[in-house]
Amino acid sequence: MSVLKDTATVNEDDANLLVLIIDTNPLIWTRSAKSTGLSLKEALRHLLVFINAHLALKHDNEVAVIASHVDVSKFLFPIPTPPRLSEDTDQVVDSNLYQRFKVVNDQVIGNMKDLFEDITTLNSYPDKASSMIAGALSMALCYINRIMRADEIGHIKPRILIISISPDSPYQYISIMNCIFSAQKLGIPIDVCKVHGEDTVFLKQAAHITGGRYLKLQIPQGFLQFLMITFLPDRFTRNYQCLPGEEKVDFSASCFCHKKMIDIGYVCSVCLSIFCHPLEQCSTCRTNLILASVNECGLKLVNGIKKLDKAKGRESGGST
Amino acid sequence: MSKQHKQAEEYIDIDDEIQTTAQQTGYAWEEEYKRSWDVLQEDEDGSLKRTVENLQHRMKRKKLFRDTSTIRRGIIRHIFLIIDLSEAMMEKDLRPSRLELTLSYAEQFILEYFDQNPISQLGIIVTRGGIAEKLTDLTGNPMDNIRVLKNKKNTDTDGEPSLQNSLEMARSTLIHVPAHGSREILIIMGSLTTCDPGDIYDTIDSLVKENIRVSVVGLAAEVQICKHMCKKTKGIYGVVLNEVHFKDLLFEIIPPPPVSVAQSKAELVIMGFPSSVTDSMPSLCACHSKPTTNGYICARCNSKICDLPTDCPVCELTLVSSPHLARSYHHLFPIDNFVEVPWNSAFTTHCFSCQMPFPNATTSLLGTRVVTETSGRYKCNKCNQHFCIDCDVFVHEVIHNCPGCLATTLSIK
Amino acid sequence: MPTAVTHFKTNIYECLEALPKPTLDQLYREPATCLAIFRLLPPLARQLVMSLLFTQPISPINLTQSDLRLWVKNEAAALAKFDEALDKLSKLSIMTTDSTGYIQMNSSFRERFQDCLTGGGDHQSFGVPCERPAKDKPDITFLDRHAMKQWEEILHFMVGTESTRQPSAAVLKVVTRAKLMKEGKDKQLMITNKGFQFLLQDVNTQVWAFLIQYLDIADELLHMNVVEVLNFFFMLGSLELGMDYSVEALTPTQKQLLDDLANFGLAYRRKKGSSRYYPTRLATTLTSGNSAVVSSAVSSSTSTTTGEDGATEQGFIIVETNYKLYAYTESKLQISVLRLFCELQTRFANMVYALITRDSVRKALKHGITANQIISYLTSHAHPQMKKQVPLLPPTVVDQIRLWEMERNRLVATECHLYKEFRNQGDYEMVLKHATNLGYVIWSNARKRMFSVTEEGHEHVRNYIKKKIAQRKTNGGGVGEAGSGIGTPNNGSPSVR
Amino acid sequence: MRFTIDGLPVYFPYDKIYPEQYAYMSDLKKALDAEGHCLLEMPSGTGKTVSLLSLIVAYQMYYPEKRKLIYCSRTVPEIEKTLAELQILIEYRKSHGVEESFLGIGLTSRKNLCLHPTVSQQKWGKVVDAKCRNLTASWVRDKSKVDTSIELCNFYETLEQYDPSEILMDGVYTLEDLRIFGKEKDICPYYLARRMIPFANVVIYSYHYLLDPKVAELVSKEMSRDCIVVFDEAHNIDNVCIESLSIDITKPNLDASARSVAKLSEKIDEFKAKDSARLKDEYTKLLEGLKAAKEAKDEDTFMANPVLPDDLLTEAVPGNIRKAEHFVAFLRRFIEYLKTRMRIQHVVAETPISFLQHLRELTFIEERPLRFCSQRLTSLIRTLELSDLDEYYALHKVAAFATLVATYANGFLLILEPFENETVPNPILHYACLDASIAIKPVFERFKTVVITSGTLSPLDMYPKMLSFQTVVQESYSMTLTRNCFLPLVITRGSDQVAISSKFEVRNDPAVVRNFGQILVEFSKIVPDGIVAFFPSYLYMESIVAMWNDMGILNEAWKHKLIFVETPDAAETSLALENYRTACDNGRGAILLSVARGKVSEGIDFDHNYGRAVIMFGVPYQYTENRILKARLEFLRENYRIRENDFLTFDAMRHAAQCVGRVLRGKTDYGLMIFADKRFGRTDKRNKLPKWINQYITETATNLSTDMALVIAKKFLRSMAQPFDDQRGVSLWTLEDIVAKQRGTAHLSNNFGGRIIQ
Repeated sequence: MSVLKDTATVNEDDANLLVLIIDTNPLIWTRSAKSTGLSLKEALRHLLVFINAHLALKHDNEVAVIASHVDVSKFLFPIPTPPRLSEDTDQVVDSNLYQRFKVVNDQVIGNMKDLFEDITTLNSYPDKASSMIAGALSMALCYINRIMRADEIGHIKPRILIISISPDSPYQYISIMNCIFSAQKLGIPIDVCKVHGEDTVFLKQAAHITGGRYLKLQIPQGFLQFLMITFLPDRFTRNYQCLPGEEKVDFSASCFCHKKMIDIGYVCSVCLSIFCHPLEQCSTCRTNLILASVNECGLKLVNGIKKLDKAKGRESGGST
Repeated sequence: MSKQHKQAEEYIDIDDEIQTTAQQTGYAWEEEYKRSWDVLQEDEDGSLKRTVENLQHRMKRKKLFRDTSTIRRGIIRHIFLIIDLSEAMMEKDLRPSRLELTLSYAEQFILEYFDQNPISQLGIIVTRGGIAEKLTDLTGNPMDNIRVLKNKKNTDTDGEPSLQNSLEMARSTLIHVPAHGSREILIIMGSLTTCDPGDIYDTIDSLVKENIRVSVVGLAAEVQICKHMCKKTKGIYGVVLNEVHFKDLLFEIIPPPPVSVAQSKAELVIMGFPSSVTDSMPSLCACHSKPTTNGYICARCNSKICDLPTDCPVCELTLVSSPHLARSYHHLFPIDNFVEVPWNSAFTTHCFSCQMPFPNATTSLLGTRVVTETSGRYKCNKCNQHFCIDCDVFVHEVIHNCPGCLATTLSIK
Repeated sequence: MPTAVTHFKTNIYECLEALPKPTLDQLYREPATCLAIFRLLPPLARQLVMSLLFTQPISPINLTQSDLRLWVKNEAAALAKFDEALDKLSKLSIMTTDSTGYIQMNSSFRERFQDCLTGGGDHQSFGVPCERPAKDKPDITFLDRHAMKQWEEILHFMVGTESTRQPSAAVLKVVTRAKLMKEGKDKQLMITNKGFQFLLQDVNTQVWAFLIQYLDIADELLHMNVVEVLNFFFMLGSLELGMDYSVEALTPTQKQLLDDLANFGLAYRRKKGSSRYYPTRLATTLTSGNSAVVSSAVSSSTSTTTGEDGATEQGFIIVETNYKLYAYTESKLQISVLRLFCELQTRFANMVYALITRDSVRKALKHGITANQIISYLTSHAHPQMKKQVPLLPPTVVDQIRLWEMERNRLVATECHLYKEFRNQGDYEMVLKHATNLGYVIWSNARKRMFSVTEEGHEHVRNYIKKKIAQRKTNGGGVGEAGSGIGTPNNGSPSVR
Repeated sequence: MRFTIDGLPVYFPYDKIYPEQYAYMSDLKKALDAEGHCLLEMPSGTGKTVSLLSLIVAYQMYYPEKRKLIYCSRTVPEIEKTLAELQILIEYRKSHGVEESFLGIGLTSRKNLCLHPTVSQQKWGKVVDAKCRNLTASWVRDKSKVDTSIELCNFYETLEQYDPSEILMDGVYTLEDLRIFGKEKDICPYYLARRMIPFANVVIYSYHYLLDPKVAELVSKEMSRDCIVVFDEAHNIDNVCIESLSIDITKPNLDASARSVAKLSEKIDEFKAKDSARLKDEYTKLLEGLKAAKEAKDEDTFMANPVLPDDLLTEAVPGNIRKAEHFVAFLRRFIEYLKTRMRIQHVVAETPISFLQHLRELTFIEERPLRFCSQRLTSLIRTLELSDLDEYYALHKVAAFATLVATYANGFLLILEPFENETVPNPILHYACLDASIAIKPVFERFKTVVITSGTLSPLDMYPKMLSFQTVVQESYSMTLTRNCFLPLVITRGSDQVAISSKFEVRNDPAVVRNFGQILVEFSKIVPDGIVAFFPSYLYMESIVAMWNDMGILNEAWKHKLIFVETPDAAETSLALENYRTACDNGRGAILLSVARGKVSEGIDFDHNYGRAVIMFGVPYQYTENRILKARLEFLRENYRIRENDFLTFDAMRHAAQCVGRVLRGKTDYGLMIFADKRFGRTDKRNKLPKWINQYITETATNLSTDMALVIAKKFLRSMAQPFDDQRGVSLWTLEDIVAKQRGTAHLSNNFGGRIIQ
């Protein structure tokens, strides 16, 4: 029973709900800080302004912030039990800052702080520890779902913005895809701002399928400016504004065995896993496969399978 | 009384979603009256709020339960949609009329079907005046099917339907589909009779032999032959109560059916993942031979196709795009049902995924705790996170991810 | 609701646009004001501002209007929007094209607005809270009640509900000045048609209209600084409901202002000259310009039964296709407003049942209330239950109300002159023919031998007749005396077109 | 499952039980304890038989005096079914380690059991009997000892070898089993069964073996007093009783009997010539009275005396018919008399008394000799060692008539109708029994406990009145359902608001007929598969169907379903039924037009898709112009104070109930019950319906027009089509439920039981 309110047509005085997913993978951030000079702290400053800008656009604009951290993703704002702000920050009201901005900013910063506190204590990530983008997306969708069923007249128009730095983690492929499709179903555009590192295929597809924007940050200093121009416009204005050049998305699949791009592949009819070579047992679902036409299967793909088994273990753990 | 009430009760429109589709439930005075108040009872502070909530909870939950065991499912499906176009379809007992409703639902069905089973195929057969007529052959393209249904002269009614003829027609095509694909027939039947040339039982037997699975949605009442047929072929047989129920029944068919290992043997299917092209000059496409500027190029024979998924008209290679495959993954790795959290272990203050605050047992002095038998918390057994009912439903119906499991791998280790 | 909002916007626009550029510059010194004004802009304009706001730090880019145009799609609709946006911006002198054709953002606006977003600077434009927490701090519902009590008093006074005490001088000044009421006979203040229309607006719009009027008098009579006044308004708009703010931080004018506003119900002070004040919902929602919140306040404050959660519920009116109207309200005011255009049938504890009839609507129309106003009133106060359905109001009712309005305009009176008592058919027809050729004839009746001509035609026709008579005189014919009804405008017969 | 009903351990062959079954059992137990008769109405398809059996068997096995169970059922298939049930039960008991010797057999006519190559080929039951007797009669066998040319039935012969007690070992034998067993061992199943009766714990056979005195005397006489007698499907028992004692004599009968009398006399003459000794010795025997005359094997007593007043058996045969030739003359005279009576041209109805009176005056035939007529005939025929007895059938009929008329002064009536339906001259002499209680009286007197049970016995108090007996338990059980799986609808007027009724005045009014037709058509549209429609009588059905045909209603109905019609001819009907069934199976759908009181309405079940709806067109009243019926009504009024109307309605409604009851067999089944007549709307009619039907007739459903009914019906069919959750707890009890129940009412039932015991 998905709340399929008409999210397609937007009009001028709709409120906008922006769910901001910040990929806070510390390793990569430090890496990016080294290479581009844009540290997480810096970026966060820009992001806060960006959030304020979003709130400023309309009195009834809403925002939610989710941190997609390493091996955990959690809400930074809003959180049902506002933390002990009153002690550490001097006073509840600051005469120099618009109250709504203040609330958001304080909470985000506060939560970000203790997020790092309690994670960095156990500072032993495996290298390939990836940020839980899929989880963050799922939470975002749930949250949006809640908000949308709350307002009956379909007044709130949601959208998602992902600030992404870490590369794709193949283990999240399925779950991310699920998220993308449900977002598409609900008509929620997913914007992706790639701050650092090479393009992520998954998120590119996400943006493409959901009609969002995928853009790579060119000038790290101009982060805020970049945000303002490309990701601030709400869905109404986007109807009139022309986007910065939309680039082509390739749908060529990558095989499960070697993760290499292929244009003709062998698909297991049971679990639909894609292989670049015919093999007699599907490494994903362990069913014996027959392929009348092809009969050559080299030794070389055995190790490929081995690799995938591990992968599979993780994947099914993560996605089912 | 009792049962009928239950029936009514399930369709009391306390659920907003149902209410928004109100125009389907017809005029108030046409509905036979529902004694919804029998279901409700006040709590001691005299409000119905709680009871209604409970009711909603139960209804929402009810929709969920399904087997989440990761059994094999016929992901690659071949289904024939047989639509009865007999005079019985002109009945008005489903607003606006059986026929119109059926057509509109059929359209939605087709779209949803291809959305959920992207690399499957579907064909349409209509039966009227005692004969069967194939509107479309099995095709992977939803639009073709829908276009056919839109055509008025394809959908005018006449005489009686013929089950046997249409079944035979479907069968004759389905027996040729590759072994790895499921073979299914879905019949939307308004008439209570069928006029058949021969003994339909033979047909049914042969269907069973070909392991073709027949499901029927009856619009009027339970017909023995259909029941028998569905039972034999392991299909689903449902009779609609009202418009909403009709849709539910129809959409039950959409998730791919579980298949026994024997039934369809696994195969490696060669598929092409064509790259999209946008030419400056329009060129003819291979499928409709219409001039188009952008399309896809078959990975094997370089012929140009308008849209995916489809079979390459030239080299008959199955052409899909990787997201298409991904669409049906969630059927393969469904997430377990969440379990209800009893009050005594309901410590969490808010829903993990949507931050919705939970009803609090302690604060409610008014006996909330007594009134709501549910704690409103539902737990994922893998990650032990608590979710609210809405998320529970949403997660299982739409996302097919457990946010908890995905968001906290730590808890798994 | 949209109608209401735009209505309000145009109002505030008008007065803002009216202001001279220096005044605006002064205004832009206050971040709060910047924010408020910014929110009044059309979406595209807002986007433009945002996009350009932070350009400076990287590189001072110079953009011409045509450069900017590249941002929008090359479609008529888009471009139109774009131009409108730019126009508005320049009107408010937020962005102006300088001599070189480059577009410049008002520097003070830029800085202040940046401060506003980044929270920099020390301008205290978002109200200075009291450091000492207040004892027995009034809760929000109380504030709502207070606000509504004050505000409704004014309205009650206007509709002339008995047992409403004379409101403050300021109020009187405003209402008279705004021609919401005028002195009828025996010096009694009578509500005017404008007043009726005013009543039909949602509260937020009313407040603004009121304030803007107040602004004028503030300017002229009380000699206040417009900038300060406006700043104060906008600041109020940015305050938090339920917080207490200190009076000390205010300028003397603003202090003075505060008293009046307290009268209007925009702010609450425990007693005159208390050191702290509480903005009410009326104030805090000023800039949000959405009536829902306020009217929710109405319902929550008026209906004693619904407590906190009452604030969520919005409108209270249900209209059925059979012209029946159910209003879930107890406030005398709402009821008397309803009475403007429908016949009250029965009144229950928390609900009023009324009929929308031809007569009732005509009555309203006579008061100069337009059909659209009625409809928009019904729309904006519709019960949430109704909000679910599309179209929100039953079309039959809407159309009928419109029809009733139209049917009043069937008759058009035109001044004219009647010609009658021609001697013979011949004369009659001759003159008539002449007149018709010239297209002066409005109405004619051959049997009665009379016709009427338009004002301007009169002169001409009369001369013509005179001439004819003269001719007759000369060739000694029977005198055809055309007794021209010497047209007093009164006997001008209204002729149906 | 195994549970105890106050103290009695009961094995129930299923692990679920319906509450009403439980109630039924406990009531039955009370009745048995109290050793009194009982009258139990239990909805069809709620496992009446099994609960009955399982309780009684439990009872037999538990208590020392192993009370034999005599289970009377109506038709052979039913007997077969019951036996099967019994088998299951016994299997179950065995599987639960109950050691007990148990024998259950069924008995039916030779026709159904005979194995003899030639004899079994015969069509007619009578002929089979006769042929069989030719092979098995004692004297034939004696003769065969002398000359071997005479053929015997070797099945019977082999049976003779055995000692009856140890032919059959324990177990339950269905009729089919018997035949198989017979085939293996070359034993005649029929006689085997009869031999076994004394040893069997449970005997299952048809009513007649108990009610029809002619047969009863052979089969059931050595049944001990404490037998438990059960009449299943007993809603028509009164009619059975009456038929068993009524005799119709036609002209042909008389002629035939005249001929056989002649034959008799010839025989006698030639016997005189051969050896008069036999006659002599018979004569002397007769002197000592019939007792002595009856030492011969019971197989020989091929026709029993219709009455068994014991005094007859003791006293001696009156003199004037002792001598064979006298007796023959006597008969001849009597027959002649009857012939003369037949000649009259107008209808005569007279009491036996006046008949005898008149008889005496004309022919000086006394009452007493008449009474011995059939006895005497029997013994004579035996002495003469006649074979091919079927020829003497007519004669025996007359004899029986003579005996009856002489024996029973009241409760009977003689009606002589010279014309068949007022025109065709075909004189018939009805000797009509008006009092059902006469035939069943001996049963009630002989046996301690008689259980009368059926799906439709309402109103319950009617039966004790008619059959004049006392009940200790008299109960009607409602049907507990999780979903009310049948929907009774009373349609009182057509869509055009014209009241519909089969009342005589309006029954042929086109408006009514059209409305009836409309009901048929409309329902044929919305009801899937099978519809059964019942009419009050063949005549009415014919006329209506004809009119429908003219109105084009039949064609209309044809569009949706095939139409079949029941005819008086059994063969035709069964053919129609067969086709009807197939049509219901293959989705074509069909309508069966049939008649209340007809074969269809009594015997056949229309479960599941074979009957989704039963339409009762009109109230099935009997044809009141029938003289016999009139007479009976009168009799009932005078002797039992049952007003004509009450009886007629009662009779009509029980048949209506029977008809609609066809639709529902078991709780998984469902169907519509449509009463199309405005008179059904009246409470006095509805109250006569069985409780389990009545309880589901809602007030709204008692006065519907066709279209309203349609709406409700549609809704019903839709909701019934839904998969329905199991009925546990509500209408299906597990052992726990029972225990719970018992605990709930423990104290109550105990002291109740106690009261009954003492």
